[in-house]
Amino acid sequence: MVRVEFLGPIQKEALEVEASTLRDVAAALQSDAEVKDWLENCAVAVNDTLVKSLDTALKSGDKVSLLPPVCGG
Amino acid sequence: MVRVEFLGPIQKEALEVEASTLRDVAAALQSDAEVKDWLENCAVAVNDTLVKSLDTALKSGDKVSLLPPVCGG
Amino acid sequence: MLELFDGPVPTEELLVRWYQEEAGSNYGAYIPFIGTIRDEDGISGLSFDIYEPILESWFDAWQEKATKAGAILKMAHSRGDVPLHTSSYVAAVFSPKRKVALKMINDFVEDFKASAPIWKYDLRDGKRLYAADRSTPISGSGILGE
Amino acid sequence: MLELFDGPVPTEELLVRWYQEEAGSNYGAYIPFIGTIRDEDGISGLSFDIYEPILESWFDAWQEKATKAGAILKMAHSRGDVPLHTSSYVAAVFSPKRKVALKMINDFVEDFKASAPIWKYDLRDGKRLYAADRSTPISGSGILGE
Repeated sequence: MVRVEFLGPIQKEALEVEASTLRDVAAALQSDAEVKDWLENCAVAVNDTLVKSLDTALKSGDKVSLLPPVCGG
Repeated sequence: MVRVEFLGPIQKEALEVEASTLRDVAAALQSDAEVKDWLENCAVAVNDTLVKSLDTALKSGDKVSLLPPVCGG
Repeated sequence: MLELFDGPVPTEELLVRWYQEEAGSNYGAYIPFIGTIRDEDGISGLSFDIYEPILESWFDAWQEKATKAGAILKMAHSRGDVPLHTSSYVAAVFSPKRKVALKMINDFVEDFKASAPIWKYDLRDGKRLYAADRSTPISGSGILGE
Repeated sequence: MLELFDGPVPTEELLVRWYQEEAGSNYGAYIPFIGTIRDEDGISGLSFDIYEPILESWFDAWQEKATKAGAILKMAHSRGDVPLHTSSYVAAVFSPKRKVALKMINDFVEDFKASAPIWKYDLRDGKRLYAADRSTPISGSGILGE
């Protein structure tokens, strides 16, 4: 199981998801009405490192974070 | 007569020169060994306004200033 | 050095302290950037969420880049609510060279706006409203929506 | 506002005072630039001559340009001797907009270096030596040598 966390304005509790790559996480989230609309604007980090490929491998205990559009300053 | 002043590092007292345009000032200074070498790097102001033409007209009492290369900051 | 504060950043103290910290470091140029909350669109202030682990790694990568150019960076940002006319963001570069410093403060602040994991909210009528229209997707966003 | 000082500029006081002066002016970005005397080439400090009438008109023209962009400029500079590790130059822009401020501080400081009627001298072995190699002829120089 990997833990999926939603950052900033995404008002959603963390989920536990069965996944061996980010593709599995994407599939799980695309069927979740609460987060579906955020997906196309969110960056993704695995264990606090930003990643850019759905083929990123995951192992049990990994943390996947969704980062919606930012505006610091 | 116009008054010619030398600014910054040019160690020279002000001169009084008979001149109806800047061209007359240029002629007078080119024959002055003390300032000749500064002329090609100096900007020129008439009554504290920078000018770019030797044809600039002068009248008695005008102030001509020579500004050598600058380095503020 | 990255400093986070609950509420407004102490701008005056930071500007002076950072200057003093580097007074003997032989940097010729110091350029701070100070971001202050403007009174506009009827807001009473702004509020910020920060995801610190990624902010820190983003900042560390910039510090490494600065070090290679002979420069250093300092940054402070607010967490939570920040009232009008107070500051939420102070960043600074120190460099031996003027041109390096001028380019770096520009590039750092622009990348900060585009990449730092900080979320902004308008405070209006007692509500905290995500500033979606002024926010920017981080580079590489959208892979989960493919 | 243009402020000249005999000796080092009071950097800490200026950074704080300028911030306070504009605290209620609703500018979103404040970017100071601070120039500090570096210990290099065995100098004990720098020294400056200023021709104030033309410095003032140069600064006024920039202030007018800033006003048209909704911004304002402040500047302070030293006259005479300035020791190592103290500052001789502080300039700042305030603007509602970040990008305007970042571009203006760059353009202002670069034009200052190229155009402001200020002459720099190295202080070395008790002598005051014109920094000819680091100086720039003002645009339009040379007409008297033609």
